[in-house]
Amino acid sequence: METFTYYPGCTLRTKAKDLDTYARKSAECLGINLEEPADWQCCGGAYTTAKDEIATKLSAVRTLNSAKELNRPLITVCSACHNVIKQTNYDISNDEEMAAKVNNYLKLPEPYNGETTVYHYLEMLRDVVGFDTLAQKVVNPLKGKKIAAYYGCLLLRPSKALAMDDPENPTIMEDFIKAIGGTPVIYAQRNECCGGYITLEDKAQASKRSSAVVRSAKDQGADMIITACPLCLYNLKKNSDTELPVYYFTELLAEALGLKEVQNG
Amino acid sequence: MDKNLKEQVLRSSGVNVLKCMRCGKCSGTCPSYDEMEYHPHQFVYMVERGDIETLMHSKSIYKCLTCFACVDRCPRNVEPAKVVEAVRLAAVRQQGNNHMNPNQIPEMLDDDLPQQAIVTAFRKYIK
Amino acid sequence: MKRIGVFVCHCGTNIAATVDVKAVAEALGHEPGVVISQDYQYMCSESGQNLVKNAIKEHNLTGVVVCSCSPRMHENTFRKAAASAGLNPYLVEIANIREQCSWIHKDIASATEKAIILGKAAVAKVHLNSPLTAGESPVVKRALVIGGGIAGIQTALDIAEAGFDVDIVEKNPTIGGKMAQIDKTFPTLDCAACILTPKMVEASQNEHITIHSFSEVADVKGFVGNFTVKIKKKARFVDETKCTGCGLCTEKCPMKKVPNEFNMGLDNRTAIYIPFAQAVPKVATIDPNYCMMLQKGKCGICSSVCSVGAIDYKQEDKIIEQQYGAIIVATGFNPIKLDKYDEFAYNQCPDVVTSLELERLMNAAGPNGGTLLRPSDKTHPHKIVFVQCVGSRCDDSKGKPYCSKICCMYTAKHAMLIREKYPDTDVYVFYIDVRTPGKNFDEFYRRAVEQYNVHYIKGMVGKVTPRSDGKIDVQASDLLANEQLHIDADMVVLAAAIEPDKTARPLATMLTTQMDTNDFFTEAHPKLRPVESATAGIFLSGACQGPKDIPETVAQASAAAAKAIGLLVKNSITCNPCVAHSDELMCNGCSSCEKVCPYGAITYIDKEFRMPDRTTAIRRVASVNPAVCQGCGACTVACPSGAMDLNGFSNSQIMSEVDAICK
Amino acid sequence: MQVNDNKDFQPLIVAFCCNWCSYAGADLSGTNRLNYPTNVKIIRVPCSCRVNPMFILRAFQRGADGVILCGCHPGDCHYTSGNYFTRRRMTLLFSMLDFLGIERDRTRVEWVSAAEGAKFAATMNEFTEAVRKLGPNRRLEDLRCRKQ
Repeated sequence: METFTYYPGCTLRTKAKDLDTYARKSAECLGINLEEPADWQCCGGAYTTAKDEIATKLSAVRTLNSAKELNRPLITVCSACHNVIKQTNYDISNDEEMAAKVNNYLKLPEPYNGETTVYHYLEMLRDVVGFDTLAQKVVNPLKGKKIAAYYGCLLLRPSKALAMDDPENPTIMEDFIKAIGGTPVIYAQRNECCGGYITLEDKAQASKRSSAVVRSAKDQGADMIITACPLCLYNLKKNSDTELPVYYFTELLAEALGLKEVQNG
Repeated sequence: MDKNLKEQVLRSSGVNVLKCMRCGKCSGTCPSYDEMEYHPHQFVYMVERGDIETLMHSKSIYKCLTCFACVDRCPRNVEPAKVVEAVRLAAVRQQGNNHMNPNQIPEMLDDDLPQQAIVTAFRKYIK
Repeated sequence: MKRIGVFVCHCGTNIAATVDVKAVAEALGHEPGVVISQDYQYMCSESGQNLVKNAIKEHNLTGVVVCSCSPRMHENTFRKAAASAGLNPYLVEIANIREQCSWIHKDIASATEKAIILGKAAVAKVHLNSPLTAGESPVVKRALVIGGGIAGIQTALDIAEAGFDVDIVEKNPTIGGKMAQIDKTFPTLDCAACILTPKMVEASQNEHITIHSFSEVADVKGFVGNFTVKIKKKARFVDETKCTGCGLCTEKCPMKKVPNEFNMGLDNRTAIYIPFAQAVPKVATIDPNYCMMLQKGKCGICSSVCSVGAIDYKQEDKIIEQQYGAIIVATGFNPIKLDKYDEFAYNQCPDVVTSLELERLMNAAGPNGGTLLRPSDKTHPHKIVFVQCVGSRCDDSKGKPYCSKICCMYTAKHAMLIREKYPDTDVYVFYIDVRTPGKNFDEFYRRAVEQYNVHYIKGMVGKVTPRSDGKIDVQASDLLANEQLHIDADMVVLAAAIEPDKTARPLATMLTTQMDTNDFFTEAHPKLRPVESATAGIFLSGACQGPKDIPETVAQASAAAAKAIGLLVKNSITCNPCVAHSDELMCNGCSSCEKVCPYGAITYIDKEFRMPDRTTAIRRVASVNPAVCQGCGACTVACPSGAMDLNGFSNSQIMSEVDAICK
Repeated sequence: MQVNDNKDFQPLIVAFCCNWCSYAGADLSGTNRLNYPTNVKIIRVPCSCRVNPMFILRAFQRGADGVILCGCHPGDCHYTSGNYFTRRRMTLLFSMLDFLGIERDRTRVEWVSAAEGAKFAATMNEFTEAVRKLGPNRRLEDLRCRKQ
């Protein structure tokens, strides 16, 4: 059984327990051991691209370093955490000045220079487990379900740093949907922003974006949307003028693996 | 025009604004275009001209969703979102210029809102 | 005792602005053997050359050093000048104090110091130069044209016109290239096929031209005047000599679902096919990936309907070998793949097409018989959006850094044709710049705007969202109105960047010609030798050298032909005398040099030597064929005894340069 | 940490450039007015494979602080295969220089095409800087050649 360092992030402990719980259950079923680091800190929710911002990058580096110390890849599941950690890792590997400043702050026993490999849970399914193997373990295939994968902005961009999939033509979630027996629905807005954190102060703008996404998915015949992001899920459910069920991808994964009761949707 | 301010924004963003060829694709792809007074391509151009203060005082800096659509789709690799971020930081770093007050937060919440939204807004708007 | 003259060029201010030329002349004047050291405004001018010539005569010079621009520019000029003054041309050395000194440095003191050192190195080298005489090698009077598009056809026709035999190698089953796929041409709007197909026929009927269609160049050996080329004739499973092109087989073939490349995959063809009606040669070709007989051994219908018995399922690839004096590259271009630009939804929506696909959609021989219909539902589009610069002028990893040059004009053409034929269709063109340098080009673009009311919008499309109601939401910026637009379009046309054909890179390796970082062939000089490659005997025709429209391509094709003819009319050419030679007394016949020679120029002979004790002995020693040796020098380093050396770049010459620089 | 950057040291750098690619690339960087230090002095050779390891040793012996050898990209050699010989020969030479105690960073092989003027200038800037940091080369220097 392969062991990975697993970083849940703040929201998965509270509002997005489903995302977390089913990620863990499914991993176990797939023979992957997820081990949470002893004391992790919140990643900050957003990566600050500014080169003169150092303090805001430290918590992500601590997380990365804790995985490095165990010589294990780091797995994230929340899109926002993944984005922050991946961008931090990219910049620290490519910007010597930033790496030097960060290490001066942290005074780690050994400087951290981007050694850890970061996987999103989906990448783990694709690259470690393999979608073919996953398909073989499915007991409740989601036959006939037309599922729209929602990538949003955080999973794919900036593509230089995230390097998960083609940012304009991604296939990882669609391949995941096929593996669990569903039919993927391709729609143009799948890699556009849902309005994200702006929902806090500008519901109208968030609603405009979320509605555009849900409309586009529904228009292409989707029965439901899946996402990896708690904030996307919230926006698409709460702020859209069009209704469509929205689930975490881990929920459907657990359902297909027979670890969760079948949804009505 | 404040030359130091321009230099600070350029350094902080790490963006070479001279690479822009004025195609406007950033503004063509921006999901927040209609909410912004100054649009992504204007950010790049105004920073090039050194007109930073106008941008700092505009609401536009709080409308960018940091979705990186402009960053990924820019044919010249200019990365407009990083310019917006640098201008916003220049604004909120000034004393008493936090865009959000923690006291306002409770009334913005509902039961389902993930705290991720609050964390992110704090990181972006408050120094 | 050597008598060396040094001539320092100002090159106007090009050199003199950053290098103190007087100080350079002064310093080099004190070098051993230097009897005269002068500076002059323009050494390459006639009076500058006369200065050199007179000095050679007056001072009886045995060596000349010119401190000037790169030897790649004017080495020949000064060699000729020396020769006309009676000095062996290979006693001239150039010190490059422009490209490699004055142009790259700003500080006068250090640039001058460097120029003096470079001059000293040249003086040190010229001390060891020896007079060389160039040999001659014969020229095979036959040319090879690689690529059968309009560039290759024009080049071949022009060479044939001059009375030389030409072979065209075309990888596709027919010649014609991209121009055959184009509907109309700008800025005259005449029909591309109407002007191209007569040329294709002319090429096929010309007694001097041989067309090897469905063939590829497999190997190139040799050098200018004497290339040996292997051509792979791919199995087309049809005997070209028997097939009459009647087309009965293509009608009867049961495998009808093969994407038709000629129509950009917008419709289907059969497994046995003739690409289009005017194909040359008009013979059928079987696509082995789809033919049921070749795949499963069942069918054979084409064979049974063919009245002349041309079908041959057992045909195999064939290699033919031929000698050529000159090779002309005309491998052309392709539009780039748009997978990485799916914000324009090219992979999501059949009604988002490339410009070349639009050509086929509008062509009478295209999938819709010339009526412009949407590929998705075959309805007439009422609103069409054109997007310019898709993948051109990009500084990202996805696109091309250059301007593709032709898109502005063909888009104006498309817009105009659509407005002419379907006045009820609105046409929007999103542009960054409209680039129309060319005869009657800007007038043409203005007509599209003023007469045909095409909406040109300064800005770029940022996101395309296809909808299930058949409309396509085009989100774009209008920079002049400072607005973000949403257009409900019926079709979107993407002006994809063009790139060199994929076969060009391996071909360049075979030909030992240079390419730039974009895989366009590099010309010998960007201004003065635009149709020659830096490799002697290899010429460049058409878009393989850079993006070009049809008139430019034809002009360059004829220019390349003229250059090739200039080579082919010669009975022999002067060889490069800077070739390897072996000191037979030192050679021990070990064969090390023979193994590294890429040209097979080294052979071994048994030679009789007089030994010190007055006996004779027969020893095996290396002998270089100067007509075959190209002077790379690989053998000189491989030689363990130091017997092998290279004229013009001898061990002692290079060592003396090293010494002069490190002094 | 004390780092001696040898800021004032002006290293002597000999560059061997093949006539077809790298020398043309050097010319192009001149045509494009791309700066690199005057420390670099270029010697033109027909092909990188013409460069006898002896030339490099000679340069070090006579006081060069760095030697760089530039040729066409692998596969693009004007003489088909010359740069492959170069690559192998230089690998051997470099291990010998290691043995002699010449720092690895004083020698380099770079592939620069005729179109890569910018790369040529960047390479020379970088290489000069690297050699500058190493300071003067004393290991192979023939003291009899040293200026008084």
